[in-house]
Amino acid sequence: MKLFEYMGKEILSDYGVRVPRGKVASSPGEAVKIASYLDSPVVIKSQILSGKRGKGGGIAFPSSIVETENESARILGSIVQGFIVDKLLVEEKIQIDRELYLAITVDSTSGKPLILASLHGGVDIEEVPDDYLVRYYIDPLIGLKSYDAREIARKLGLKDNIAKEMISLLQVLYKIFREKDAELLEINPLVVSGDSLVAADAKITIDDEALFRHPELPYVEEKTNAEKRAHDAGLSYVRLEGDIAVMANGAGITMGTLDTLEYFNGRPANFMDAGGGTGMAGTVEAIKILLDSDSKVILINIFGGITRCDDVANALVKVKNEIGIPVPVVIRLVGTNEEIGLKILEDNGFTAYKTMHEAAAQAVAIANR
Amino acid sequence: MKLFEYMGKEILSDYGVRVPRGKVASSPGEAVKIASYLDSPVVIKSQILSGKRGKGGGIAFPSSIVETENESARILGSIVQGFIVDKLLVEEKIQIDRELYLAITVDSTSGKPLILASLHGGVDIEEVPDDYLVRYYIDPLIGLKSYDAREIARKLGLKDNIAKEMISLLQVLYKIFREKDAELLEINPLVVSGDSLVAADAKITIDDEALFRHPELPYVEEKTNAEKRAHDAGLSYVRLEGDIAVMANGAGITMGTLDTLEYFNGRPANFMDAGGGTGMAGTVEAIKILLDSDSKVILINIFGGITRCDDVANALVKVKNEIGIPVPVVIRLVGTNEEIGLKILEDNGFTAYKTMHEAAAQAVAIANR
Amino acid sequence: MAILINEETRVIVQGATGNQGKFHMLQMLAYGTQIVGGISPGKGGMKIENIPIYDTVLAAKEESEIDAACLFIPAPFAKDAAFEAIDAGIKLIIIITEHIPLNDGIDIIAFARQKGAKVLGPNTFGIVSSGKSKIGIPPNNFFIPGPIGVVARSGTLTYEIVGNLTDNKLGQSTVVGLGGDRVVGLSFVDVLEKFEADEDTEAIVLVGEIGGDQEESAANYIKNHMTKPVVAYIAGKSAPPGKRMGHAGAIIERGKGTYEGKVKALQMAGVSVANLPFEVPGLIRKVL
Amino acid sequence: MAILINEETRVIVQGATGNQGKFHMLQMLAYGTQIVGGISPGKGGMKIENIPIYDTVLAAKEESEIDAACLFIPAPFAKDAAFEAIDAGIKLIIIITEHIPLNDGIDIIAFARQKGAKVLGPNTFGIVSSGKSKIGIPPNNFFIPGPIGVVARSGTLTYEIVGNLTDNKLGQSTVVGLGGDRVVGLSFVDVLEKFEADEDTEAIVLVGEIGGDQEESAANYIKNHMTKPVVAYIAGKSAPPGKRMGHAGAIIERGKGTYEGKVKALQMAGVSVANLPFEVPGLIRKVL
Repeated sequence: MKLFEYMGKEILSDYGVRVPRGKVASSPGEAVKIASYLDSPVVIKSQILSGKRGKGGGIAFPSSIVETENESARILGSIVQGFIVDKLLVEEKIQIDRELYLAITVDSTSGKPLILASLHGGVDIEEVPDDYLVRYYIDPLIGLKSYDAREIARKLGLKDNIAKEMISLLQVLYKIFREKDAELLEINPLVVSGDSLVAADAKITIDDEALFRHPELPYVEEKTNAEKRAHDAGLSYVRLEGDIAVMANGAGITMGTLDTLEYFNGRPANFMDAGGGTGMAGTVEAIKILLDSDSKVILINIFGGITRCDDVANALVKVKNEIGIPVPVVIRLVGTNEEIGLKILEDNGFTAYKTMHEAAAQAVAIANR
Repeated sequence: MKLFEYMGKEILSDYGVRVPRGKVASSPGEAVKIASYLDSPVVIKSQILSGKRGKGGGIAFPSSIVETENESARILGSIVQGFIVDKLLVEEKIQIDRELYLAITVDSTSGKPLILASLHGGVDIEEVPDDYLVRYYIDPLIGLKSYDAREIARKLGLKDNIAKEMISLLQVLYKIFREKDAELLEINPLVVSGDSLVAADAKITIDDEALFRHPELPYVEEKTNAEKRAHDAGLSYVRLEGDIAVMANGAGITMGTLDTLEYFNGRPANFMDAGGGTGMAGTVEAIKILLDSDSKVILINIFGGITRCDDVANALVKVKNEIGIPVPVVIRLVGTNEEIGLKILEDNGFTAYKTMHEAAAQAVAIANR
Repeated sequence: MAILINEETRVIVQGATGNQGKFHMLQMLAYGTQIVGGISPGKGGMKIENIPIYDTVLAAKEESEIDAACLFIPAPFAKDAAFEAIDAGIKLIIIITEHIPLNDGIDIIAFARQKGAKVLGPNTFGIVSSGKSKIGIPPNNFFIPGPIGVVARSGTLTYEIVGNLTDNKLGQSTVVGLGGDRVVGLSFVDVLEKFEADEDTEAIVLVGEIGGDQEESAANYIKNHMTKPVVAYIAGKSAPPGKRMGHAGAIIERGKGTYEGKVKALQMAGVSVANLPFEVPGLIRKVL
Repeated sequence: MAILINEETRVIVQGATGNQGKFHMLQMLAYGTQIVGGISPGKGGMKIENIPIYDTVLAAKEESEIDAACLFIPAPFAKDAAFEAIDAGIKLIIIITEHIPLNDGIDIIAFARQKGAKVLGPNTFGIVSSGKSKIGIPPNNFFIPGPIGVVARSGTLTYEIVGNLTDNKLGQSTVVGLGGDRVVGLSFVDVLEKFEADEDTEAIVLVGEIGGDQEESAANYIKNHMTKPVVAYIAGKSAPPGKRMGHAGAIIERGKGTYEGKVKALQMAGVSVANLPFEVPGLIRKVL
């Protein structure tokens, strides 16, 4: 779950990290009030779940209260990087002596938390040459100790007070990273402002699987309606751009099914993993979500292990009887309780294929008719 | 630093451990007030830094408010196990179905925290046969996990709700043990009261070396005046019962000096380790403390490594000139700057021995004169 | 022979009295796996079809040696259970549980490394040494003994491919699931190493997917250290960047972990890469 | 030969710019110890008598191999510094610092075990391989090379005994201080094992004290595994129970760790126990 910048900064601030003074506004009036209260030149930043807001016109540096009002009015309701802006962060403009980069993430290869730091911040980290990037791995069972922080500060070449600030900051950020179950905690730019380090931006992504133990965090809904419905039913759903609705049981085989469709020049409308132990009810919901996508054909690819073929067949029949299925359905159904499932399908006017590629080829043929 | 029972229970209670309702009283009037407020049969317990208060008459079970007042008056100011009682803990009398024993300490041999638990509590743990005592070591870098707690509960043979209570309790107690830097956390008895576990007593000893990071803890002064003075000067002092005041530099050699005195049938008046890098000022203070003990002779045994012999000699001369030294001083002085030290002593009318056993024998001879 | 487990491997099931745990424990038993106990706190003393249930892993250890633990523990408690098994000295931990928080996953893997234990998962289907032992959730009837080693990141896709192999009379020595989470225990390289050394394995099928760099590392290892032929299938060719495809690891981020990159690396290492799952048996026939 | 350290041991000093650290670092240098650097956060780049000072242990490691670290770090920060040295892969850690909190001490020892590092201390005087290398704080002029191994819990008492040995022309192969804290790294047994294997050591002096059960374990080890003669002196015969004698470990609690118990155990193991420190050389002469 991605957090908005203002939420991220609130967490940082709670842990004692220096951030620019500021507040979130939902209207030009509120923005003006905050700017007046701050009594300093301000920055207005659109709050969307994406970077590169500057290029999209989502950041403004008004030089007066009138401009603050005008710019807020312009940005609120506008579309930046594909997102409608409904909130602004209004904060003091800080002195920028240098822009650093700092992030904590998890490195899949080593299975360890990884600190990424650079003296060259402010740009996309992908653009920073490897020589300017410090990578430092943390033993998760020991944590980031002050000597780790000292080593990172040394590798960056920081000195004196800024080194000290960095050493404290790293320890606090790692604490946040672990305590809040973040997957990514990125501060870019981390601004050298006089003798201090100030987090001028904050990008925090919380591990979805750990949300259950963070009732204190705000909830940010990023899913579409269909994704939400799927999630609630224990399914994994991603909308794509084609016209063949797909359902399979397992992430790998679902990907494989999409690949097979593309191999036959078909265009999948979605990724839908109806999981391992989804059962009847989940499968019914999965099919209903597929129906809502206005595709030309539905492809169901089941290799039943935990999933029982009769459950899938029954679910299909249930949906057909309840709300009707207006598009052709191509089914591949093998595995646990295969015979029972096939019998149910046959009794209800469906035919099934034995293999995945035959079924995929048939679905493409129908879609391209 | 030992904590009084009521302080220990306050900490337990802060962490959510169940303790009997109660409060501390310094007068019979306060005790009566607390008893009335509790509105239940009460126990009155003298607050001293020692166990076995029952045998010493330090615990009472009054059956009325009048008795509460009388018993409080009797115990307050009385001497229990050698301590003058100036505080009472007045608490509700709880239902006792069974008395367990539970302690966390550090095992020197393994270097690990050690849980000691028994179904046979209420008595001195030394009296519990080994077969009835569960010992369980904790990896300090991992901590006590719930599976550790489950295993301890299983080994104790606890079932159902009491097992669950024990599993939660162990995790909380370990947390307290580490977070408060305890050396010993002992609950004896831990009372099975219906479906609950209640800490009917609490003995917590905080690691003296870790006190600097616990400003939140109450301070309990257990040292005598001389011990306090020594501690403040960076010395380590223990009062003993003999008539030969002793000072040496290092814990081991100080013990060795006392042993040597006893070998020659002398009786040391104290243990005084004037440390490694104590310096002049500390040595002056050490000698002054020795003078206050009204011994028949002072034995100073210095094998100078970090300690400089001239510092010791100068300290002795300083004390002599400032306040006078009314008893004979026997000195053994070798090591760093030995010649300078010996010269100073000679110039000021002291003679020094080359070896520890000669000096010890001479000190004994003087004391037994 | 087989890798990691065989007919003598003694297994406990953690979370043995839950629906999933109980069902699959009995399935494993039916397959022939040596199940020496189930762990279920508070249920110690009961039996499930003659399998003794214990409160703790150490309680089970008092009565039998244990070589492997299989976890069906709900995600919030899985870390504690995995630590319990590792701390008790069990050297192979198979974590079926999905949706374990990432922090818990990395702690488990780190603790296992410290104690010298191997982990499959989290979010693995498990491991099968055909005809000898099964630890995990694959259906019992898919596998036939034979010379093909299979190592994969995801479950049903593996069944699909194993099913194809079996239909083509290509039996499997051992089928290993690494797990679909972003951080897992054993890697392709760890398992390839064992297949290379296993005298009953003649060729290997690697079932990968987009995301991470495990397949790239595997390609590097194959190129430099393997003599046995490897056939691969990589899922996710059609997945758009930035979209997580069900598995926590299956995502193309910042241009890394792409299908093309993986396939290229594998091909450079001499691996035949199948376009579609059903092509795998044919490619295996060619290299055998 | 010698045990644990010799003339080739490369040493860093942590806390090299403090009073104590600087003084003793130069003393070690004067003794002939290979000091390859000092660590002092924020002081990296300076030099003390040609010894380079680094901000971190890893910075020092970039320029030299390091075999041992000697800590003069104030107690509140000692745990972090010890972890730094251990984490950097240094295999011998000598912690001079006194008054380290017990919790920090046990964490250090546990981390060292995990990483395969040996620890002397906390609260040790250090270690001297006579004429070869000294790591720690004993005065430079006490030691002469020879066949006697010395292992001890406390400092000045050891100097007293080593002084007696030297006065009697009984030189020392290595003198090892275990440390006076309640929990320390190496034990008597660990060191006795090394002396038994060291061809330059012919007899061993064990300097123990009341408290704990290290001397009892040593007695057990000597009885079952040692061929070389051992002479012991145990301090604290006159100490009353329940009183801590300066060292955190030196306390008789609940009837355990008494002088009598230790002496009896050692004597049963064939160890000659001196009544007074000055008797040690005579006893050594008898067994040599």
